[in-house]
Amino acid sequence: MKGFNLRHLINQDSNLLRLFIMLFVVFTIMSAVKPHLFLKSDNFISMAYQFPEYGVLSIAMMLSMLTGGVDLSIVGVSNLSGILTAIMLSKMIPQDAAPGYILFMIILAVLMALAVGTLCGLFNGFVISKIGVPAILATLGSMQLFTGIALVLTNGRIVTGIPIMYSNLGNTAVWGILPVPLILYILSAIVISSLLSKTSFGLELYMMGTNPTASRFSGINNTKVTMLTYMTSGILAAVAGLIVVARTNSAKADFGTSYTLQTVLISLLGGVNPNGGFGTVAGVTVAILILQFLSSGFNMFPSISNFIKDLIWGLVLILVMVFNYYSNKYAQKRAISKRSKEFAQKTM
Amino acid sequence: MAEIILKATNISKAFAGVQALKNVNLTIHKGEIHCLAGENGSGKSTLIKIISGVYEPDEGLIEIGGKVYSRLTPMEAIDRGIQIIYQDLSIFPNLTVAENIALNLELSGKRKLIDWKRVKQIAKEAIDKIGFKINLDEKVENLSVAEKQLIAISRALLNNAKIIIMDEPTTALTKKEVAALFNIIKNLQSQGISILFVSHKLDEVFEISEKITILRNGQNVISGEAANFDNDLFVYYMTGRKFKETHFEAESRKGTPLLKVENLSLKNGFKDISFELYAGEILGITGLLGSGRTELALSLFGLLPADSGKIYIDGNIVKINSVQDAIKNKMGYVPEDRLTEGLFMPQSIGRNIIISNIKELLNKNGFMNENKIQKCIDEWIKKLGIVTPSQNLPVQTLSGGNQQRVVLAKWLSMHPRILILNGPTVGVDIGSKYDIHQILRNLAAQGIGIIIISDDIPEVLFNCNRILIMRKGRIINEVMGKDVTEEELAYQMAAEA
Amino acid sequence: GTAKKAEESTGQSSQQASDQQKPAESKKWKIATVVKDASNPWFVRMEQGVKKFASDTGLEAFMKGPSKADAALQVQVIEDLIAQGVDALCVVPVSPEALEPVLKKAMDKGIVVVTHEASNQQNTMYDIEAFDNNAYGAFIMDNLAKAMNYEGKYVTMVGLLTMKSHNEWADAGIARQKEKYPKMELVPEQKIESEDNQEVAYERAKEIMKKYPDLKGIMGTSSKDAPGAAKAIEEMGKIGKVFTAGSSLVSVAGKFLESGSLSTITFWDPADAGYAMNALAKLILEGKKDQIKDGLNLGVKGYENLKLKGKVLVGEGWVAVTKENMKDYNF
Amino acid sequence: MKKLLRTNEFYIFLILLLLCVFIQIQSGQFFTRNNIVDMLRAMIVPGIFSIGVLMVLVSGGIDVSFTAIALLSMYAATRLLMIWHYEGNVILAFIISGAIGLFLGLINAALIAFFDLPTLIVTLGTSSIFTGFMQGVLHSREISDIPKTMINFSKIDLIRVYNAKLGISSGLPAVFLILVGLIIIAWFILNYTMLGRGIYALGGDRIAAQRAGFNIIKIQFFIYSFVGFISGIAGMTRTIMMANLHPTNLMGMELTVIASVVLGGTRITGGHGTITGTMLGVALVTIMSNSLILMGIPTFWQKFFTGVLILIGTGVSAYQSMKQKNTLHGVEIDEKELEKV
Ligand SMILES: Nc1ncnc2c1ncn2[C@@H]1O[C@H](COP(=O)(O)OP(=O)(O)OP(=O)(O)O)[C@@H](O)[C@H]1O
Ligand SMILES: Nc1ncnc2c1ncn2[C@@H]1O[C@H](COP(=O)(O)OP(=O)(O)OP(=O)(O)O)[C@@H](O)[C@H]1O
Ligand SMILES: [Mg+2]
Ligand SMILES: [Mg+2]
Repeated sequence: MKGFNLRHLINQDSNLLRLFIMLFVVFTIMSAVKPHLFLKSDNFISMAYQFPEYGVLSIAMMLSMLTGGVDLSIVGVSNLSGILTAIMLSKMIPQDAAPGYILFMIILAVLMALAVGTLCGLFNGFVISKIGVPAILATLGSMQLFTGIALVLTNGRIVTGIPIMYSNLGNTAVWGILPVPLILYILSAIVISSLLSKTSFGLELYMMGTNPTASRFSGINNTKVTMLTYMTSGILAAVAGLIVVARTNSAKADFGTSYTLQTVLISLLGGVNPNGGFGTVAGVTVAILILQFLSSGFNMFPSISNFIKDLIWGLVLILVMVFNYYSNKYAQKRAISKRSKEFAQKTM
Repeated sequence: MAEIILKATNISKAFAGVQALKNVNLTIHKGEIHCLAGENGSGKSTLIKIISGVYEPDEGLIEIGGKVYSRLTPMEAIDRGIQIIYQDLSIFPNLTVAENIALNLELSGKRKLIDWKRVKQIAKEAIDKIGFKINLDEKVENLSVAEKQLIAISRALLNNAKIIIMDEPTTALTKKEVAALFNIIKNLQSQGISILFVSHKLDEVFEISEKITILRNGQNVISGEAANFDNDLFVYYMTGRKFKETHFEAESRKGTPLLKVENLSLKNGFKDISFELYAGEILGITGLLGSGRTELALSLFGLLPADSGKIYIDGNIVKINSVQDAIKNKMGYVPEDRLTEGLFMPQSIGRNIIISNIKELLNKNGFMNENKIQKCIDEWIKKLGIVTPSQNLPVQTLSGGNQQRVVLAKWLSMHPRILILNGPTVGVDIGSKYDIHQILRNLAAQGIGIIIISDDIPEVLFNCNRILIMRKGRIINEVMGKDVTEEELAYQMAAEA
Repeated sequence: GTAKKAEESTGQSSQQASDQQKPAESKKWKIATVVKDASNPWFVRMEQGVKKFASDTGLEAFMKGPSKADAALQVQVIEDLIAQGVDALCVVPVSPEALEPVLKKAMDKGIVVVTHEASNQQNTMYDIEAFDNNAYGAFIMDNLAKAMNYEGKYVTMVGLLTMKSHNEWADAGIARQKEKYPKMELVPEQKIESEDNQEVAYERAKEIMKKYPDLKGIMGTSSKDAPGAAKAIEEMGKIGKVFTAGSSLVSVAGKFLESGSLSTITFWDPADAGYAMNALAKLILEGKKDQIKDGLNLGVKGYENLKLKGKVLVGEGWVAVTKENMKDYNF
Repeated sequence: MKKLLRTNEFYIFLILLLLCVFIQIQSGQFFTRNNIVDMLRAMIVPGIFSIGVLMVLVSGGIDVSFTAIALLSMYAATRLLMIWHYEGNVILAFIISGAIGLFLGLINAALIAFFDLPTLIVTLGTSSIFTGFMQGVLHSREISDIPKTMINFSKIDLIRVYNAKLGISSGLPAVFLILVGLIIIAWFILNYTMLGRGIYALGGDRIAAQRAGFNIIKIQFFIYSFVGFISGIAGMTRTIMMANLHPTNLMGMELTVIASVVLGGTRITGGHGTITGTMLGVALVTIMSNSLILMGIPTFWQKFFTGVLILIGTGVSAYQSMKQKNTLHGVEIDEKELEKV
């Protein structure tokens, strides 16, 4: 497990270290100001229920941003696959079905949701890499398309009547402390981070995101990498959709629309380079935690409106970036003075 | 002695972790043609950037026309008559030829508005000066490297320049164009303009320069009249080493050719190309810009699949419609422009080396094998002598020569049987160039078939046992490297049919 | 009033097992009102009711809501409030179904849950409705029909196709027309989406009036629909030829009532609803559940004689405002 | 002619024309004076925004904060006028809103130019800050009784056309002139000033621009403060057009505007883009989204069709330019059989 050695990770990426510091600062402030509320285990379990759905979406967003693109359709994909799951679970299970049958149908519905996510992602990848539409436009269009299909399927109504067995998944915690959505987040994070750091696909993705021309000249199949990336993003969006269905016991065409820009924000804070090529699941995860601590922390102040949260969140993003700027400068200066000393000794 | 027009004294400059210049001096007189030489990373470009105000020196003074500066802004430098032609040309791909030529002049003239007529007028006069014809409304991104270079040169000639600095101005020019450029340089000299130029091509240095300043490791080595140098001395000062160029001789060709090409044609690229490449050979393909040589290379490597014709490897017909096909057939390609096509500049040296070979470095379960990867990277950094403190540094921290070695390492790490190199030593210093040539010869000796595409005539002459000459999209002749002279080769490349 | 409050609290706190060790007089229930979207003037108005309740009773009553009407965000706000251990939640769900799991969690933890605008909510103790949705939709239609002189083509407008109450009102309105106004005719578009945005409502109204030059009525449901349509009617010179009626507030729609481009608006006062929810929550916290039956009086206008149907308490209807009586309302 | 076929604008124009003809066939209502005026009216606000977006994209950046700037400056300006009980000329409303927008744009500019931060990060961050400030600190709310002077101005029409057949009249509000004015100014700046060419140069090659002597910091300051200013104006324009202030309705529009500009041929990677193309892109998106009912697309299918149209619109031009890029025209082949030398 040397890949998950924290020290190793932090050394690799000074941005991650700064994010950890930021997380620690937020944590300390919140704990100091509201110790009896923030430090309660209930609070942490509650947060563990909350962030997985947009956490998984953030990882999806990060993937598309690694290619140098963006995927604005993730929420659309998530709702579309959620709706299809919900329709299947509510319409195709008779009232008196045996638990075994229900379980079978749930597994089937989950597989179908993942298949829908895969198809949507492949569609995005195709439009971007084969037709050459810029990602921001392609996914803006497909977002409307997917949401449109969801609307047509439901006539805008909410889909309910999902078996308790399924919605329990979204609202129970294993051993009382590990909510199922959290487990799904951790699984997605581990899978994607191994995909990125341990497979040739990951390496090819990072390289293509850095310089698509050089990657073509190096024998990377840009089309394939792009398709696979958006496909993975689509699958993750479907996973998020499955979590939302379980969490809300329903599905609707417009759940979570505010997550789109939020996930971009998280990715950027997490150190993903908007031009592609750089970014890690670890960074994004810490960014998610910072957001969740801030968000839950602020809900502890009745007098602070949720809008202040937006303000603080923007400030955090910009402060971290400005801090990065200065610490890079400082690191550079330090390196120079060290080198010139060595140089002076050498030439003496 | 003519008046001193530029004097840089005790210039020092450090970058993150690198002392690029240490107490460097440079003096240029009026109307002098001065060559700045040194290996890759010796500090030439940095010195130029300081003189032109792009970088601020850590220490030292710059004196221009009697005025002393501890730092210059680019605008001041331009105002004082310093014009620079950068190696990367610094032109705007999205603007037209006319704008690219005229904008700087208009900027330094502090103009706020644009008079398009005037812009075109200026541009037209400028290109007429070097006798170069081009559509002034064409976007520069649609032009070839040589055309871009000519644009950069015409632009520099425009401003009321006292000194024109050229960082490797001839890398992408043909012999003929170089000769034309030298004429222009001499013409400028006669008008009292000084020229400072960087070049790695020995013959050019001696043909044109009057004075030579050599840097090594960011420090002055020597500065003096060109007449006091000869080739060997010059190379020795630069590198501290001595080289001897010999002709490359391949083992006798036998058996089936490694690669055989029959009647390959591509619209607007090349026509009826046929040749054979045997294992252990270094085959040169030379021709002027626009002769189709690069298109042919791209086509062989699957980037521009040919319209018709056949390709055989080991006597078996193969289809190469993509780079993946080429790699499957164990071909490697070192591209013309390493910055955009060859390298992932902000990524680590290690990643750059393994990227084309990654499929070979996986475990059985499909994950990357860290040990194998580490070994592979270490092996090639060592074999090719890439100078770096760590493989984790971005490639952009390397000098040109070392960057080119990384490109080579990328392809060699996949153990190619056929290696195609397009301009393998463009912008690489003499020492590195020699080293790269030795590497190629060793590879050939190990049975790899190598194709060098280059218009650097000595390069193909000495390093290729056989040379194909291309003109207007066709192969017009085949010669043996040891049987021709540089002049003959140059004549055949250029002669009008 | 402090003494009385203290007395009340002492009386009830014994029922809250977890609070027994606390000194009785410091017991101040924490009641959170969670709305759809805190920036909407509708809920800004509701907050006044909540504040009034807080100052009337001295309890810690406050309002929270996501910055956008998004069910997923609302769930998160409620999660946080549960974690903080509020005593009661008064919720106006973006989507009742989507909140079922989280409200169930709240009730499992012993938190009192009261809802509003969610007559089908399962996991709530009581739901308060200002009125019956079907009756309200029918009433809007009655107003529109009267303005149209009971004849001509009309269309309905909803905020979003995904907004439940809007769609219910529109459907009820259509049903009413079919039943009572045979000379009126619904155009094939049936429902138009205004995205709960006055400018979109305006653009859509213009478009539909171009498509059906003989269109005579636009029934609005979202508070942006009727004013948007009224502006289109005004600008296109169709006052007196095309009519609109729908939900809105005087502060938004007043000038259109005045100009005659808007016939009637209907609404209920969100402040009263907010107050009523909190009062009901307090009643439950006090353990006075036995008082909750037909005829319950929460001491707020319109909620003085509630009808109980299952878990749903239905109030006394709505307010209809026309040019004549608009002066009486300042919000 | 050949050159025309190579321009992006040509294809967008073609698609636009096809769309209009399709709407005309479907409804018989497209090419009426009424409808044209309505479409022009609907283009005003996105049109103004798109000018700023064009400049940012050409310079190689991206700005997603312009709607937040528009809302905050419009809200603050209107509130100020209300506090002052201002009754004078409406120009002041625009000036204040524009000035606040300019100030907010300067914040973006400073962060971008001095700290060299990626533009997407900066503007996403400030966008969040600006809306948070407006809603959390200023407690923004919908205002219907905006100052009289603004209401009065909203009633001034430039043109009013009457369609006797439909009995409908449509007006083009005076604020249309703001759009026209800004188009002319931006067109002039981009094409006839050094500053404008600097914006293109910056987007084409940043380092080359620096070396050529362009003051990158100044140019960036200009771009982002100009966008701020324009956004302030757009916000006020919108409020005046609706004669009603809504503090959040513009949110989410940023993506649509960016999409229209990119649809108009502006490259998201910088360096390329024209005012003509941009306006065509805005027209395409505006007409499409305001004609779904006329086209007879059922309400439930409208989102779906919007998606399809965006994908077709972008797909056609993207495919064209990809094909163009992939054709060779470098080598002049000697077609005769050559005798060997
Ligand atoms: N911007 C920079 N940041 C960090 N290091 C730099 C930078 N520019 C130059 N260097 C370092 O300074 C040293 C001198 O570089 P310089 O570009 O001047 O070499 P050069 O003589 O031009 O070499 P070449 O022959 O390759 O052109 C090199 O070691 C290089 O790595
Ligand atoms: N912005 C930069 N950051 C880091 N290193 C840089 C930067 N710019 C240049 N260098 C380094 O400076 C050195 C010289 O770069 P330059 O572009 O001048 O090429 P060069 O030295 O002229 O190369 P050659 O002589 O081989 O053509 C290289 O090591 C390069 O990596
Ligand atoms: Mg150099
Ligand atoms: Mg160089």
